[in-house]
Amino acid sequence: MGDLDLAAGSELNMNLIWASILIPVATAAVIAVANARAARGLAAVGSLASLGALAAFAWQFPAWSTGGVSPEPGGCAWIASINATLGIGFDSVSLLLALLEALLIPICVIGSWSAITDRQREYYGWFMLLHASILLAFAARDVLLFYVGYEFTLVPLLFIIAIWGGPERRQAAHKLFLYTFLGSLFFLGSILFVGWQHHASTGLWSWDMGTLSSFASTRLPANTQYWLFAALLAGFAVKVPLFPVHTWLPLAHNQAPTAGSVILAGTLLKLGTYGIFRLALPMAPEGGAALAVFAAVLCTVAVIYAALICWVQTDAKKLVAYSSVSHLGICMLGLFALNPIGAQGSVLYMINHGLSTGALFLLIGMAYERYHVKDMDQIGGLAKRMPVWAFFMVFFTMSSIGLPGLNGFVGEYLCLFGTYIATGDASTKYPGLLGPGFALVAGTGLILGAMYMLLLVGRYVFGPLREPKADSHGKHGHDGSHGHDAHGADHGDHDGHGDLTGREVGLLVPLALVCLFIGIYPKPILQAIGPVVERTLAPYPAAVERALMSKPQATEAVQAQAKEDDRG
Amino acid sequence: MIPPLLFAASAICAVGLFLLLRQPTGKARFGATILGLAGLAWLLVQGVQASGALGFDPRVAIMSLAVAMATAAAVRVITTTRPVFAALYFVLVVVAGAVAYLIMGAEFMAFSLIIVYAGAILITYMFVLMLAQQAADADGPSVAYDRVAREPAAAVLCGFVLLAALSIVVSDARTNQLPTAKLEARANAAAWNRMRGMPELVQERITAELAATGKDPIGWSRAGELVIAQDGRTAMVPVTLADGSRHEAVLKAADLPVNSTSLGWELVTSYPGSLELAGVILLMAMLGAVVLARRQTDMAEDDRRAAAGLPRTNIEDADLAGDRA
Amino acid sequence: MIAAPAMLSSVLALAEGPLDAHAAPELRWAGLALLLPLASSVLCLLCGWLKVRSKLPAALTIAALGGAFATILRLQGTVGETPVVVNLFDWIDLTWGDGSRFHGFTANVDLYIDRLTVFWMLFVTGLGTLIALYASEYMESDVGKGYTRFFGAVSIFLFAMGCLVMGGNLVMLYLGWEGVGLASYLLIGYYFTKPEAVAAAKKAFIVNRIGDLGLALALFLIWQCYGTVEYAALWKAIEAAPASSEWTAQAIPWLLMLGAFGKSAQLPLYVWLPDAMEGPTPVSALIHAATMVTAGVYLIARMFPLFVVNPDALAAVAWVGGLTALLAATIGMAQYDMKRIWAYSTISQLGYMFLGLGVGTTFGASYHVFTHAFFKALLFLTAGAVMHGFAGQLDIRKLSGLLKVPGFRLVSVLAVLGCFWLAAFPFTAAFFSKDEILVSAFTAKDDRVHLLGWIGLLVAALTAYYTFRVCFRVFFGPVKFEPGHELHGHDDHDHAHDAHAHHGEFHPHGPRWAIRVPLVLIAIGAILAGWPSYRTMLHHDESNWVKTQVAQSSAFQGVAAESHGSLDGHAASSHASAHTEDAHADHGHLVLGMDAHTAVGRLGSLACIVGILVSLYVHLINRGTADALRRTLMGTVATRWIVVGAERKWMVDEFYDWVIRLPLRVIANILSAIDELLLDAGIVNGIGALPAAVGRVFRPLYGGVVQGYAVTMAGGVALVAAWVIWIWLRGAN
Amino acid sequence: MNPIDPQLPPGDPLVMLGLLASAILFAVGIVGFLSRRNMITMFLCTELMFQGAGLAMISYGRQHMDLSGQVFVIFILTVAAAEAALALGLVVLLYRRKETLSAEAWKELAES
Repeated sequence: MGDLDLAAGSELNMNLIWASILIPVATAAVIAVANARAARGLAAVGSLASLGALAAFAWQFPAWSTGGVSPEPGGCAWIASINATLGIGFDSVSLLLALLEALLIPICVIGSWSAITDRQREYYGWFMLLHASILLAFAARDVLLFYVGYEFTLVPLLFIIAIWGGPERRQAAHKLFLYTFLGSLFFLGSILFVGWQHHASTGLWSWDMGTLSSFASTRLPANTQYWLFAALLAGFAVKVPLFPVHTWLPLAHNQAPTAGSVILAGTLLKLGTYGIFRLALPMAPEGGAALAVFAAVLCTVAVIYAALICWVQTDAKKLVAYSSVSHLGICMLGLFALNPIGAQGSVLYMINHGLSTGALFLLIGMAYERYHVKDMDQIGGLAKRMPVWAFFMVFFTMSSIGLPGLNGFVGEYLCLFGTYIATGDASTKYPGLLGPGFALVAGTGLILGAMYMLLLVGRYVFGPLREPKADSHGKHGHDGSHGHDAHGADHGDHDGHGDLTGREVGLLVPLALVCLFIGIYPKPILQAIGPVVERTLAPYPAAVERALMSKPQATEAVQAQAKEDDRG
Repeated sequence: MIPPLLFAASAICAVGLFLLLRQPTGKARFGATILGLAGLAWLLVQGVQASGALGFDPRVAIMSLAVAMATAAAVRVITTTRPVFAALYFVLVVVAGAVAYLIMGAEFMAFSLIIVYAGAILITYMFVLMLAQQAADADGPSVAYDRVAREPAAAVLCGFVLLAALSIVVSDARTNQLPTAKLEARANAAAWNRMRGMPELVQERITAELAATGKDPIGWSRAGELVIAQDGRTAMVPVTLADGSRHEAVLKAADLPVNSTSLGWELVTSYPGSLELAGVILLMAMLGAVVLARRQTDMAEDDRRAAAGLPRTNIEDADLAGDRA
Repeated sequence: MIAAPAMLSSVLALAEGPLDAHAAPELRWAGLALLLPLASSVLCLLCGWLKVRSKLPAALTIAALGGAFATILRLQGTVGETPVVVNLFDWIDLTWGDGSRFHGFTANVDLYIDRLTVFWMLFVTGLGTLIALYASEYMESDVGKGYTRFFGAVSIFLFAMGCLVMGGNLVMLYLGWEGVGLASYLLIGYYFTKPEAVAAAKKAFIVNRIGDLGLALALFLIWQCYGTVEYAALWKAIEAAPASSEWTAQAIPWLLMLGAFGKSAQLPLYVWLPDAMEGPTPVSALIHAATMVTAGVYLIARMFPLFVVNPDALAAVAWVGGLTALLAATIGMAQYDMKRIWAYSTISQLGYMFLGLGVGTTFGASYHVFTHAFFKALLFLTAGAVMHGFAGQLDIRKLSGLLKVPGFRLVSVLAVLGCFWLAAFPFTAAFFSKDEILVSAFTAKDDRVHLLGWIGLLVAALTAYYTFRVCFRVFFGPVKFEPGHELHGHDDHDHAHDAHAHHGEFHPHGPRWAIRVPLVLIAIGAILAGWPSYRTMLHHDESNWVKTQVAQSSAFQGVAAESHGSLDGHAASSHASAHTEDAHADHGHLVLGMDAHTAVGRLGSLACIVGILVSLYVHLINRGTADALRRTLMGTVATRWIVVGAERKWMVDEFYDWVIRLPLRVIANILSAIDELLLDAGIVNGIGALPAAVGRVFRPLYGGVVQGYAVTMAGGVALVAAWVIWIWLRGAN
Repeated sequence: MNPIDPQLPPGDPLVMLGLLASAILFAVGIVGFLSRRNMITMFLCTELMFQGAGLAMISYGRQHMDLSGQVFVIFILTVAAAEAALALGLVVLLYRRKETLSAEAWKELAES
């Protein structure tokens, strides 16, 4: 179509993106003056509207297969003095993650209807703001804007955890905030450094991701890139979280309200992985090549370490929280394989993890609403009471341990595959630094994953029915063999202990469908991810070659190359 | 003056003051006083030396005495444990300060200082002390809680680091000062200009001068503006005498307006706004003092309203716990 | 990006020979074999949703499986000698660079259909249908409770098995591999309120996962060595590139082996199968005896081209198989639970199959899989019928003379029949298949495996013994029985409850048609399974149907070079066995001075009959002797370990617990402590506490007393003053 | 002339003494304010500091032969008077609340 139409289209797209970001903000504003009763409804409507806007954008997204960015970078000035813009735009990777976010938020909101009873207005208001800031972070093409979105997520989350969380919520919230904030200072520092370097060498201020990436990857000397990558990695590793800076996560997950955990696992952690994928890797290929092994070692350790810890947890929610650490270890490992298979798997894994782990948190929260116990020593065998819940539990467990045919498999498998073939030989066009050893060690994560996840299912879902003695139905507890000869048929529609309500099922079904779709027909998503990944990894084969020769690019060489770029 | 010596002197003063603050008794107290005074003396001597004054000057001696007195009294103010004595010593400080003012040629300020402080403020303090001391009277004139100074070390440290710094600044004071001659010239110019604004004073001075020079002091009239001489020490005013003859009346420094006059003139001509502000401040202070010192009674809101002749409301007292006295 | 089909055809362009698959989009209907079970599983899910309280799910499943069976039958008629590849839809299709070899990873949902596939799917779907029919009655007490769940899982299983067998690439195979794992997890854990059942299910899944890891890694390696994971292209690549000696190529068979051993319950990963008997009996019959556990055999047969180039791997397979057969047989001799005995016999028979694979006769192995599927299903189903009738009683010491119990005659007769098959009684189907394996063991070129022939014979004797131990104990002798207490190992079993509640004494109730019909059909199948061999034996027609099926697949590729002398794997099978004879002649391989076939035939029959006679005496004629023997063995320290070991299953589970699980748990606890105490509480919180510590120093200043704040202020002033002094001094000198 | 550095004009010892005295008074005032508990004494100490300031004004005024110094002393007096009035009012108020003049009786400034 003609340029004019294209321009018009991009204009429309731009508006759609802003709509999806601003609708939640407006909703929050309305909620602030609405009454508690209306707040939940408003929040649901607002989040759904935002989802609709984003979906409409995705529907006419022109760059699904090209890997390009749409709408074109650029945007109205924001901080004119340093030429920071409100530049937003999606490429397929960020759009997929944003869609995941937009899909999860309504689920979180509606899922909180029964869980949150006090101070509902603040709650839903904060949630809307959280949504807006996450979307902003994914949509931003301007690193400063990205930083704003990235950081602002902490504020709503802080309140959500600190007000509606569990018994140790204060500590959890403080730790979450301080820890991740500390991390993102590294990130801020390094992007400011890059921007300043850009200004120093070109005399222009620019904060556009593409510009800065191309600038940093070509102009900065190797050792600078090394430190740049190290700083960015340090910044994002906290958010991911990578071993050993993961300790804020279990606490936060364990104390957060259900919806908080869902969104935390679903998309907030992805901000870290997305940051590494979007900023760290493209900006500093030399550094990435030099540090890939180090990072991969961390990931591999995380896989085993967290998996083993999961295995001895008795708190269901904590178990799933630690499993996030393990899973994201595999995800990052695939990214640091530095070849398309691993990277595509990694990006897909981000989405899968958001879906399945988010759903698991949702399910645990639903059981928690009924029993107010998460400790598997006190509660178990709930399949007897809640067969539908049990079905979904098993379903998402299988998706989370990577059962083929469900979403988890494709991503996990491709991550390991990419790691495996990331050996020095260039026959795959993408020489790597990891190789079979890493894949083997991380692969044991599959076994361990099955071990702890089936432990969760075996104790929490299956086994003899164990209910907390405290509640009025204690007489059924602790003796499966009786408990339900009486109640076997009617699945305990006792007050509060009934099976999932229609609302809850309605929340889970979409997630399950998406999981199935990705598992059965991942091709469109992989095709969408592919070009972006190749674009991101473009500078890597050369860099990895240099790293293999352990002869990082000399400064002057870079300068010379820069000269040529200037001429050409 | 040499800073290290200054610091040494300040340090000695500090130690002395510290010892005094720690409320030692008998000899120790005496020794501390001696130490403090010695440090003070050294400080003053350095000051005098630094000013480069040669030979003996009674004014300097008196000034030194006044300063010493003020300092000693100030120390007593903060070392005595009896507020009443503190207040009295403060009077002493004020008096000594006034002496210093006098010697430095600020007569008006000296006397207003005495009047305002010793006469007004200190009396207020006394009244407050009487109001507030019943409790203290039980256990003697010195109140229990203030028998021992609080963190004297920290206090003295802060104070005397500051003193050292100040003394340095003081010692620096003259480096950016104009040569005395220029200063005098400027000052005289300013004074004569001020005098220009006071025609009847000029009239009077001319009359006196005519009389002094044996001319006819009656029936003369001014024939021109007051002209300042080159050196600025004198000024000429052309006058036409009664007999029509012209004459240059010469006014000398002694004819300049006295301190209070020129001060008042300066005040109303150069600082009228500030003057107004000062008035406002005083007014506000008065009102504030009235409001603060008003005895508030514990009455339920309703009772207050009743007392004020307003209709009663049915507001719970709990709501008003806040604005109870 | 180059789409997968294009890529495939580009590979196929330079292909010739019987192994060259050609894309056959017209055969898309073959996908029904996968689609129907999937559909029925979805429908079962819906039934569960709608709380259907009838046998509808069973009907749906049976219909779907029957449809799948029909599809396979039609396929059998259609598929020729050359494999065909049917692309259903694209699944994983990554390309980069120019998308050529090593620049792309393609794993689509394809079907790779050759005779081997069809052969396998035939008995999988056939038995699946029959056993589903059986289960429709067997599980009826669960109608409205677990019924839908059960049949849904069965459907999932058959779908996954279909993917495993018919999948066109290794990722599809992996999909099926894990899918059957899921199904068996769900079905073993069917009675999910029983802790043992849940534990068994978990064990099965995890042990399988170990094998799956091997399979996955092998898959990676295959891609790395040959640039593709699709069979059609892979065979070409293997043919193109002769056996490379670098470790990657060498490691592939070993990793595949790991996967196969996990799924087919071989040493050292067999421990999950006996526990898997916690599941309902039809499940044990279908999944843990007939079909799923043979997936390992299928894998190795399918991947045989990768094995033939690696004699060491083959020898390892053979030895593992042989030893597993022996070990399982010894354990089976000392068990009392009927289902467990059959479980160990399954392991033992699977050992036979791997032995066969190891000595290079994929035909023998597949043939044994085929025969074994029938008679083992028969045995399990009869056991299930007994269990069903006697309220879960399975202890062979508490059941006797069922032949005379009204309502159980048919079942008993069929069971005895099955026992003859399992014991490989001469001229039963199993006899021929076992014979094939043992002959190859004796005549294999690789001298390292000849000993296995004798071991195989020994195992044959043991098998005959413990098989008829069960047979004589349970079905012959005086009628006496006591009902089980476990009530189908399942507390939801209402009618069993009633049985206890209402009338104290127990009436065994015989099975109805839905159980009898499948039993009879399977028995007929078991008899007919021997048909090809009968033909071969009677009028020396060498065209053995099974061999044809197997020969025209990758399973025979390169078999020539390795085990059958000059046998040309690509030639028609009639030559094949002819050449086999020559091969024996060439080797001059005489066992006890006789031709291998005759010798093995006689020895096998001898072993079988000896075993039967022994157990006839010990367990029927004079039942006391067994206990007497046991007592004598227990009596002397030198020999008691035999009994204890055999009865305690040689302590393998305990060994694993102590050597693997326990240390792992300890480590895990340590790590967890490290994470919470050192990392989090120690380092992180420690760093977090630093500012607080600094603050605590100045805290007294801010106690609220005016002077505190004053001191701060004055201190600030003093600092500024000190700074002034410093400046002055610097200026001064 | 000036014995220490001749290029400086001869200073006025009175000015020097006055400045020193002002510094000392100010310092002593601070020390007192920090070290006494009695609120009245503390206010007296602030008055001491005022004294120091005033003296400095006068001295500088003399040094520069300018009247502004003295004018400012007037303002200082004003402020001092206002401060005294308000402060003493406060003291009385506080004394009524707690029946003591000790500043340490008041800790409401502490956060938490």
